[in-house]
Amino acid sequence: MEKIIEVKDLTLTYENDDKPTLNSLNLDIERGEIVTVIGKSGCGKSTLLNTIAGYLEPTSGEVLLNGEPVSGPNWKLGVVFQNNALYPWLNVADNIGFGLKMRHFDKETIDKRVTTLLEQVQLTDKRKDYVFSLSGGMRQRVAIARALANQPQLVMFDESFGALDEFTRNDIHDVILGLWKSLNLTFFIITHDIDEAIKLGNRIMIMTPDKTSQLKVVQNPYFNINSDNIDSNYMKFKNSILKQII
Amino acid sequence: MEKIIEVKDLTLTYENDDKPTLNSLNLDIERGEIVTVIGKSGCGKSTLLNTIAGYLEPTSGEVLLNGEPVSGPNWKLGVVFQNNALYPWLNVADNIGFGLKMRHFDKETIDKRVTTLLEQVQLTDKRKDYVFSLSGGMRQRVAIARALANQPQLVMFDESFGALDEFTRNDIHDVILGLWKSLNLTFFIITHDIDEAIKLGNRIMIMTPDKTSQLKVVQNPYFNINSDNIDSNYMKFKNSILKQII
Amino acid sequence: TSSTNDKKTTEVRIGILQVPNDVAASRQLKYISNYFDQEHIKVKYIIFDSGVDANKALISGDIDFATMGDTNAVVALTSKIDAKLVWVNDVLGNNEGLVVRNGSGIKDFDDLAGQKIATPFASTSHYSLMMTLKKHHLLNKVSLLDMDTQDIVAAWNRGDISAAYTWQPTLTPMLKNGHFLITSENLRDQNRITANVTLVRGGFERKNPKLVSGLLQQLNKAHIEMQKDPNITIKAASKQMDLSYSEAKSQIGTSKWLTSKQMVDDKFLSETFPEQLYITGKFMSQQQTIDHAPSKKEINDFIADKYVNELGDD
Amino acid sequence: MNSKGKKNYWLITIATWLLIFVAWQIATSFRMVPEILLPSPEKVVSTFVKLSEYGYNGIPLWQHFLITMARLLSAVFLAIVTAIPLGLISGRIKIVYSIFDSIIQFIRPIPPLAYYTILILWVGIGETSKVVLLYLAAFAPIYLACISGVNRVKDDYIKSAESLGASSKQVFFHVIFPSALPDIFTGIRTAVGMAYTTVVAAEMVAATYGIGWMIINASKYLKSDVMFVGIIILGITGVVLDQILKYIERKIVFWSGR
Amino acid sequence: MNSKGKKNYWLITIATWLLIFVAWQIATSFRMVPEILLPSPEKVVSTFVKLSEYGYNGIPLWQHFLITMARLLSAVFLAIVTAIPLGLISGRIKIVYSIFDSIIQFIRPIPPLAYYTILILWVGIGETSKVVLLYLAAFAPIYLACISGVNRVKDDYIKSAESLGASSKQVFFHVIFPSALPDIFTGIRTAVGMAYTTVVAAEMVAATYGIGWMIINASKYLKSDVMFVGIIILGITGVVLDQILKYIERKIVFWSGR
Ligand SMILES: Nc1ncnc2c1ncn2[C@@H]1O[C@H](COP(=O)(O)OP(=O)(O)OP(=O)(O)O)[C@@H](O)[C@H]1O
Ligand SMILES: Nc1ncnc2c1ncn2[C@@H]1O[C@H](COP(=O)(O)OP(=O)(O)OP(=O)(O)O)[C@@H](O)[C@H]1O
Ligand SMILES: [Mg+2]
Ligand SMILES: [Mg+2]
Repeated sequence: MEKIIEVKDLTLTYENDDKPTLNSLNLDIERGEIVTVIGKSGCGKSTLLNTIAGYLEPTSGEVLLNGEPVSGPNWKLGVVFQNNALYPWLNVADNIGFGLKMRHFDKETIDKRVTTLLEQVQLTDKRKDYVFSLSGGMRQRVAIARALANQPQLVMFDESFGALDEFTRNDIHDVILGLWKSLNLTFFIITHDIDEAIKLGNRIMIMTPDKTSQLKVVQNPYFNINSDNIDSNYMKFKNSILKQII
Repeated sequence: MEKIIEVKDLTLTYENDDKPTLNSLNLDIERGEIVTVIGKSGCGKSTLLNTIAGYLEPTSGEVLLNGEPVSGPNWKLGVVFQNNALYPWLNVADNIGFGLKMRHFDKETIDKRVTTLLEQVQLTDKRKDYVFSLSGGMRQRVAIARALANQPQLVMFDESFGALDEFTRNDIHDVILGLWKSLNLTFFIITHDIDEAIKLGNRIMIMTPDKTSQLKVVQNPYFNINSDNIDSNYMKFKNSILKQII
Repeated sequence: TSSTNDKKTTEVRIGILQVPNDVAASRQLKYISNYFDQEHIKVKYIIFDSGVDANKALISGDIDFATMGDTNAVVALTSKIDAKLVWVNDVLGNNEGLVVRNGSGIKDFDDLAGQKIATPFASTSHYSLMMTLKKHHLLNKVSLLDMDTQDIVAAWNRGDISAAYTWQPTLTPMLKNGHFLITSENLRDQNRITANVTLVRGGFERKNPKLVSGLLQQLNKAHIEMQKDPNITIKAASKQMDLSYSEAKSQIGTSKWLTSKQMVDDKFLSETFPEQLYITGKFMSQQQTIDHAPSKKEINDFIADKYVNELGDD
Repeated sequence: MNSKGKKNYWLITIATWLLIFVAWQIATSFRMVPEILLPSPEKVVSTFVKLSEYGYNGIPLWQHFLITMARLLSAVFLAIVTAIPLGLISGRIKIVYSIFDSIIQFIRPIPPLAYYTILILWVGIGETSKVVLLYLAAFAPIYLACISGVNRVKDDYIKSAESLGASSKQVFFHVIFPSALPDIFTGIRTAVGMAYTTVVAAEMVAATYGIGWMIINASKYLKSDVMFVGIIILGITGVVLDQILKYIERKIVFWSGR
Repeated sequence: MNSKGKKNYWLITIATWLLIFVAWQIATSFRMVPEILLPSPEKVVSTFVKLSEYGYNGIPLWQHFLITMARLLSAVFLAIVTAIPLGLISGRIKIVYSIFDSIIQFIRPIPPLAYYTILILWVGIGETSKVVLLYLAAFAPIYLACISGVNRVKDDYIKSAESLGASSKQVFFHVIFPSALPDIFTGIRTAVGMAYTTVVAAEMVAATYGIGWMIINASKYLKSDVMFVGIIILGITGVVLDQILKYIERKIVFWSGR
């Protein structure tokens, strides 16, 4: 499989901090997979994402995107934040088209791509609405569409669904998996919900606060499974992950 | 069993609203039980809690506490909110002792009871700390201790744990169940997490937005069960609840 | 206030202008303090920048006496302030005048047309300027600027204005690169008199006529002294105002300090000056600066000349 | 707060004003206070009518009003076009901030009247000094609001834009500026308030028209009726101005607070 | 914002001030501007020393300073003790709000100088009118801050207190008041700023001491050195005052913003 991201011996120490938050960390992300990351609060999940996305410069080691070092934020790496960071002064269509506009695409191309994305996230009728009139779930769908508009190589989510209630979250999971299947996308999803990590991840990465150098990667038998078909081992599997986290 | 709360034909219509939010609703809460309430956002869970707690006056019907109508907020009905509503200008001990102070208990009694509560929620060493220095989980424990200080007949939680991450939430669940067992308390817990509703509720109440008059009450075989012992039917049970909600 | 009703007056409050006048001289010469000490009354002086503020203080009852230009006295009269005019401190001379900048091309009054002329509104200078402009049919041909004296100097220095009607000490620096077109002394000669006067608050006057006489007697002493030997008086006034002798002398200029005897003998306070106030009032009301022209009767009621008449016998 | 029973509270407000008016009428009709301290309502109204018809000092009342507004608004306009760029850049670039902030913090609290004479010495008695005085009063609020606006821009907004391919310049114009707009508007409203408070001071020197000048001039002749008319005009204008600004604010930063 | 490489930015601030000082020095040394427009730094310093030693108009400089501060602080004190109760009650009780709010909204924007004469006619030329003028400038900011503070009290704070057995009175004193405190402090800081801006105006009429009076008086004699000393004193005091208030604020409402 083709490697999109290679994280090599990545160490990140924050300024004024004595101990590194990430310590010689290694990780590959391959095209078409969904990696979910789970770990306790403060273990360094966001730090890892920020480094891959180019917001933070590695103290040592490197992050490669298609073999090239990441030297800063890049439209090829999309990010969706927890509070979706949609721009309230723009309507839904303009939010989704924001990246394309910044990259000087012409109006027609933008319009066309926005229309397609609106269909894909089922928000065609909200095109001209402003963000404040949308529900939490709709906002997340707009944020996802915005991140996809640039057709990035990898889309990363930083606990993007944590603020949604369980039912809305389920809907978003379906949107994510639907897009993944139809568009052959690659996702990197940080979560603190084990069920979510299991449901969405081809691979589940467990991050522990003390020895972050060792990412435990778990192959996930329950990926994308219909919840009616879950067997009695599901709870055991879930518990085994829970125990590794603590 | 002794009925603490009787909700009789409760109808509540908000001002400027044409349809009632709660419609001829009936519900009893017995001493020593934990009732968990689950339902979609906007179905009226908080409205029900606000009416039981005396913050809202029923449009028709009534809420009885020990056979007497509830005519306003009352120290016998404790409430814990999502954002814990702890007072940032008071330290942990003063927050917990707030209700007793308002009710003119003497300083010694307050001190003694606060000390006991701090032990029960395992925060003895945080006595003099201010709320802003505590983690989310600790804050919720202080909020629970504060609600218990008055030794209320019923303690109600309105999505109190929704903002906590899964691991902290598990800890709080243990605190809740621990207190329930040792002090023989009665709880009324609103949640939008089905696992939480199953874990914490002797009885699970399902609220649907359209016909709120009919509360579906489900007997819960998995109450307080150790997650290692969960059988293959758990997921089926969970799914059956999920389907009733939608 | 300290002088209400039955209580004995224990303090007298005098509103003063910061100029070397009779009040300054009699203060320095201890005439005033000696008199009031002997009456067991404290004297408090309150400085006002203009009669405008002094009038406000008379209304609010914060002062008992106030010295001001006669135009402000007319304002006090027409605003029905409970006060009486009891004294003429000085009849203005060349210590007020219209200065024009050298080299500004203004040689005669007609050259003023189209110019900016500054003056402190509501002052005697303002009135004198307006009278002059009217006489030369320039009233609507110049733009008048209402400025305090310090701002006039600033504007003059910057060259923002090339003419101003104002008084000493402001005139001195302006005369360095300017000259008089007309002074209040010229106007006086043309029978357009302006003067600084003292008003007494009605409530005080009715209750303490003796104190009014007493104070005027002290001021009159300075006037007599001034006419006998100006040097002593000017020196005293200069010392009081923290000025050099020559500064004080030029600030006093040709203003006249009439003694009570002169005021009586020349019928100054009973005829000449009321007539001037009448003209002033009429002019000001034409200018709509006051809402009605005071009648001769109003003016006669306003001027309480009995005190000067008593003193005049001395 | 109390959702049970909403009364028509504006009736109480109207009643309050009626009460004030009646008390004023009574106090003046029965000569309880001298005319000069408190002119009667009729007198104030008739003075207003007179001023509107014949003007004050030969200049119609509405011209006094317009010139005052013109001074105010041109000063605020100048403050807006200078303080917003400087404030936004200061908020973003620490060096610029270090250069300007302490100077502005130093000048800000100084009462305008304290330096008015110096200002006149520097720029003269014409319109310039008046507008500059108002400008100085209006500058700091906008500048400070911009800085706090920039500092409050959500980090995620900037990060998102960067990941979507925006350059630094694009981030500045397409994210930072609109993000800070609600704060900027609050700043502009404060600035108008500050300049408005200074309007009378500005017209105290060498003016011959303007509502502020009219009040000052009337006070020299103790015309309390004119002063009352002027004060009431300033009061009403102040309220109206703020409402207009609030309206514009709601239209432009419609998303704010939602 | 930028976490890479933090420079010592205060060095830039110091450099800026040094530059201003040097420019000032050069401009005056080479007589590029007349002394009266811009007195030289030495002159300002020596005037300051002279004023400190011999005083202005016979009164020591520190006494001028203290009297101004005394006027300012007593006005602010009066505003605090009256505006806080009225504001909190207005925020809580709609009827009280309906009575007072529109009056205060009407008076608030009126420039203090506009009504100073009326005020003097009413309460005289003594300390009262000066303090009342400053008081009126300080009142509205505190009042408005209290109302917005009360309106922003989290509903859950009040509900919790009620469920914990607090009476309405207890809710007011133990929940609403402390909740609104951070806003009240912001209001007090604004109020001090507003009153401070008015300090020179207040000392313009019939004063014989005070820094504001000193500046006005010096301006009559075009003593620009004294004016500069006064202006610099007002500038520094303004900054120090705000810092002191911020310090007190941090101590008292230590929880705010955390
Ligand atoms: N800008 C920063 N400067 C210094 N330390 C930081 C910074 N950001 C985060 N940290 C620290 O680094 C550690 C990891 O933080 P990080 O935000 O990556 O955790 P996380 O796993 O995303 O937690 P959460 O689940 O709460 O989001 C924490 O101890 C945090 O305090
Ligand atoms: N104060 C109010 N006035 C009018 N309508 C209200 C009010 N509060 C809530 N509602 C409406 O009543 C319905 C029920 O609201 P409620 O807050 O009880 O729902 P909920 O089940 O608690 O939702 P959530 O899970 O989002 O907290 C919603 O449609 C809501 O819009
Ligand atoms: Mg994180
Ligand atoms: Mg709710």
